[in-house]
Amino acid sequence: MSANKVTTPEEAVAGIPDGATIALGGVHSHNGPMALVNALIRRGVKDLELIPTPSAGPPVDMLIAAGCVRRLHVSYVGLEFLGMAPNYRRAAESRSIEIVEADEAYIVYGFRAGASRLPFLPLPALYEGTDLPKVNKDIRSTTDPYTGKTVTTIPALRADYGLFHAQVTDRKGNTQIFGQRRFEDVMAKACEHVIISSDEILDEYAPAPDPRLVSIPGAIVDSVAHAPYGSHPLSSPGHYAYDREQLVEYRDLAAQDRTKEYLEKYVFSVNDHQEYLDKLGARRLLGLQQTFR
Amino acid sequence: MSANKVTTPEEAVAGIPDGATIALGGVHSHNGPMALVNALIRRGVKDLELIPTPSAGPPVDMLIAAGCVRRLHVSYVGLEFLGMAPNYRRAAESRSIEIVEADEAYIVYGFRAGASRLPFLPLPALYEGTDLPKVNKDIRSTTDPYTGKTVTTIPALRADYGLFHAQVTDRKGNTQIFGQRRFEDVMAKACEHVIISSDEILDEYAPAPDPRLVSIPGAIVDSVAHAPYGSHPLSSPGHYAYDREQLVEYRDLAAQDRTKEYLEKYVFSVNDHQEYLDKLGARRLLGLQQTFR
Amino acid sequence: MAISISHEMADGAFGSVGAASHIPAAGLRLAQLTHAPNLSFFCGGSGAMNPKIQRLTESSADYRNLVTSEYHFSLDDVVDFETAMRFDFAFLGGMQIDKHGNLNMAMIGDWDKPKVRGPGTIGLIFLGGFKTSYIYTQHHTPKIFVDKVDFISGAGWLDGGDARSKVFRPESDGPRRVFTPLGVFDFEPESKRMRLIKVHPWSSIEKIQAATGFELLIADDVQTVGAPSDEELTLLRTQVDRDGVLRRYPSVA
Amino acid sequence: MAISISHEMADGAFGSVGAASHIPAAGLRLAQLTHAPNLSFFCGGSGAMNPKIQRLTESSADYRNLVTSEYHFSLDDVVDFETAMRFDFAFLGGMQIDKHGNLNMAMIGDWDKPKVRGPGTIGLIFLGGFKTSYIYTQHHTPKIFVDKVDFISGAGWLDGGDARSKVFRPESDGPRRVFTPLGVFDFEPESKRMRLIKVHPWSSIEKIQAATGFELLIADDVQTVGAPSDEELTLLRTQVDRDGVLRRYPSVA
Repeated sequence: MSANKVTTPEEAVAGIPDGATIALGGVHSHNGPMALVNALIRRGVKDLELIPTPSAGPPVDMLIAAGCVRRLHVSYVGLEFLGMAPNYRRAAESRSIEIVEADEAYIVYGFRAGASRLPFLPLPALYEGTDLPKVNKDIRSTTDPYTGKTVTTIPALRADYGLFHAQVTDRKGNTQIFGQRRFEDVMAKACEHVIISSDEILDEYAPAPDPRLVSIPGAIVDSVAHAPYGSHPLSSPGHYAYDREQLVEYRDLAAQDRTKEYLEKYVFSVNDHQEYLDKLGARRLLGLQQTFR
Repeated sequence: MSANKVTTPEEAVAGIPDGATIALGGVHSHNGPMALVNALIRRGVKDLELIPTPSAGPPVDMLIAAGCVRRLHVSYVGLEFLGMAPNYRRAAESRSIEIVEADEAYIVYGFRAGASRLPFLPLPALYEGTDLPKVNKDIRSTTDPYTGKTVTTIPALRADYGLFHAQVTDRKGNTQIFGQRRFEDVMAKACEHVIISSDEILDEYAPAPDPRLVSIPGAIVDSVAHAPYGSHPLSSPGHYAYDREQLVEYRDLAAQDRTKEYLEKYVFSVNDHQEYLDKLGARRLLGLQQTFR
Repeated sequence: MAISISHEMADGAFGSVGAASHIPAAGLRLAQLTHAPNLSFFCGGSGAMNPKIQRLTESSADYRNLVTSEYHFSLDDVVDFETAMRFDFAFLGGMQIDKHGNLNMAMIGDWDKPKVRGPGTIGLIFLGGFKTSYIYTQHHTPKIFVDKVDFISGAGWLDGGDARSKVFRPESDGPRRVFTPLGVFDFEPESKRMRLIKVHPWSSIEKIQAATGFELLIADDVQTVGAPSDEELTLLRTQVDRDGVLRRYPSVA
Repeated sequence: MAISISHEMADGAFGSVGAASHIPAAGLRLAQLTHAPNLSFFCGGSGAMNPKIQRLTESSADYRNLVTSEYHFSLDDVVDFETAMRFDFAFLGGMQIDKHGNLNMAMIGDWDKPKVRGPGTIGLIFLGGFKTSYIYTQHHTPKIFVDKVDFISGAGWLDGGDARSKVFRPESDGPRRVFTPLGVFDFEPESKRMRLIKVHPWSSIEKIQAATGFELLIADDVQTVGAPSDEELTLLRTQVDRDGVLRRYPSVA
């Protein structure tokens, strides 16, 4: 791999084909790789299989509204404190997308197994009392060779592409993510290709960060999309807060099945992330800054 | 649990019974919980089952020499750049300890499974070409319910007590370990009781450290033994270097089957870790300081 | 409701609350500030352990929860603890809750043709991995409290009696309490059916039964929850929720 | 030997060296400073990725390796990469090495009654998870190079021919080279038997055969390794090994 992986959000996702499986970072209202998601929507990618983190939100709902999604692994998809995710809900109720009925354990242990390419993962009694095995035929069972008992298994999860948002990344792709800890790195290890959107690119002459603060090693990162405010309207913890006003605008339009108006205004009417930033304007963006560093 | 878990090395290990299974931290010449190990040897604990990290060294060799060990999981036991571990080697060759023939995968994946109490862990083809399954009857196989093929399995590993060395720990047991990253925390999660020896105790009025620097959460720590130079003669990365002279003294005596002389001089002739520090003296200890912070 | 929760919490326990769970978080924080200083809890969605922030954040993954926390659990840690039964308790909710405390967050209707698609099961299967659990809901209606959930995301007492103990590990007990805006409930020890034990001052046994889609058991000695003490109100207003987030749920909090 | 290793390394590859492996570490660092700037490697025992320290540390887990590294792999990462076949190559050794590149670090003799107990298998089973591997040893004697190892800790080409491909995943190839103080070896493509391809200047084909406990294959065009260039020597002395650790192994390094 090249030593300089820095590119634009648009270039970074240009090679993602229709039908790809995508592992999508972001937890609730934080660290959504929105600049990458907007670029994918603008490209009109189709038939994606999405495996988001266990706590997924607006980026998933928008990709569904834009018609990009064929299949979705669901642990939680919602707008957190703003309620249900309207497009996800409509698509699931009308069966226009395929739902893989999953949960936190399925996604976390599944990606853990995928990160190591383990064949599958056996679990202690958890699914047994629930209805999930009835509707997800990949929750299976095998024999525990140590006790002779039957145990429930889940499959290893892997994705073609992993899309994650970070605060700071160096040119080699060493990625600092602040926020919920240590899951995007596991997901990244379970992906064939890893694309990071990063608010800031570490200056090449800056002192290297304490390696304990680096979440995803550059060795497994393919490209770094320089995307200031790349998680907007979601938050990038310690860099900027979520844009509550824009999230409410989204929620209200989506609830009325008018998501197209939102996408037109914020995604299709601009050519790239730079124009998106111009459109929002410095006053609005800088008003969201959080001072953590 | 009490909010203040700080105690002495001697108190911290006082409750460990004969026959206990011990997960032992420390990688090669670094982060060995020596103050705790010395206290165990001084107590004359017997019949321990040891599961050290995959790169084990002097503390294991010393516990064997002192007659504390009944059973040992072996991935690597040696003195790193100082050669073989003489007491381990003699005990294994004379069959005076029982060897569980293991390796890095067995210990790491075994503890990972133990940390989550998974029933076992299946692996892709790795052990198949080797002789380990012939001599370790816990390397077994089961059916992969996704492919129908037979896959190799290893058991989940758990321990009664985990002994780990840290640089800085707070009164609630939130533990900062610098050095090899992210395995002692996995081991700790697989232990019923966790005991930390810590060079320094974070002042209770000090600002809390960046939570990303905390390796082991206080929620699973039972006690924190305040042990300045608690890893001596091994290193505590960024705090002090290993004491090469004392390690060579150990190696040379051990190679001549005179380990008793070493133990007499450094372990039995003192009553506790404080006296050990007195015996070494300020000049020697401070000469090992590394300036990292 | 936060105060009812606070009163039920034991000192020294270690548990979890979900994302967007202001009321349990407030209740636990209040318990820490009063009778249970060694109670520990972490906030789902962020991993923040014992956040000290004097505000309730709308989003539990808000970075202000993280930087004021004592430790910042990784999702790896959280799932390990959930599976290994290290949490003494958890707070959980559902879009349907049945008379045996089974929870549904997946969908209402048939799975193949859902009437309402819910957000998903997220951490509810760990009801089989928590030592015990507390159920809470901000709404108490017959649509939520149903005789039998349409889909079991999280297993409560299953069909009641000893049904649960045949499935899960012995250390994992079922739900202990249900907190709603109207009252507090336990599960009758034999049948494992939901039973009213406390009524909030603005509520009554009749109102509660009318708002419940199955026949409630009523404890012999149903108590009315007293008004919050001055100390509790002061702590809530100054140490827990300076922005008055709880007051947005007037009859609930 | 470090220089022979350097010459074999391709730019852009990503691999690992074990703990206490000064010679391969020096060879890889030298390759980074010469023809392979995008070669990446990490040091076993510490997880340090591409340490920039201008000294060879005795212990690869020395904190000076960590603080000068570009990234600090967790052991979790390392084992995931090893199992998931993300390393292009690894450097591995053994107390016995056989004619098909199988490695033994466990014991010599019978497992039940070992003559010599070795340190243990540590990462050698990942020979089934590396895309390829390099074997190196600081000693070339008939006791190390044996016809058949007493215990397979790490699987090389097993019994030769296509034996290996029947066992492991297709992406995982066997050992590519063996580096010893006396020469450099590959494995003959059909039989997968060890074959001499380069002789160090202080050595000879005869010396090497005499030091090997099985009959060596000899390549048609065995080359003698040239003296290191001035640039290489300068880099080794100023950028890689300022303390002259390699000079402690005079006929080896």
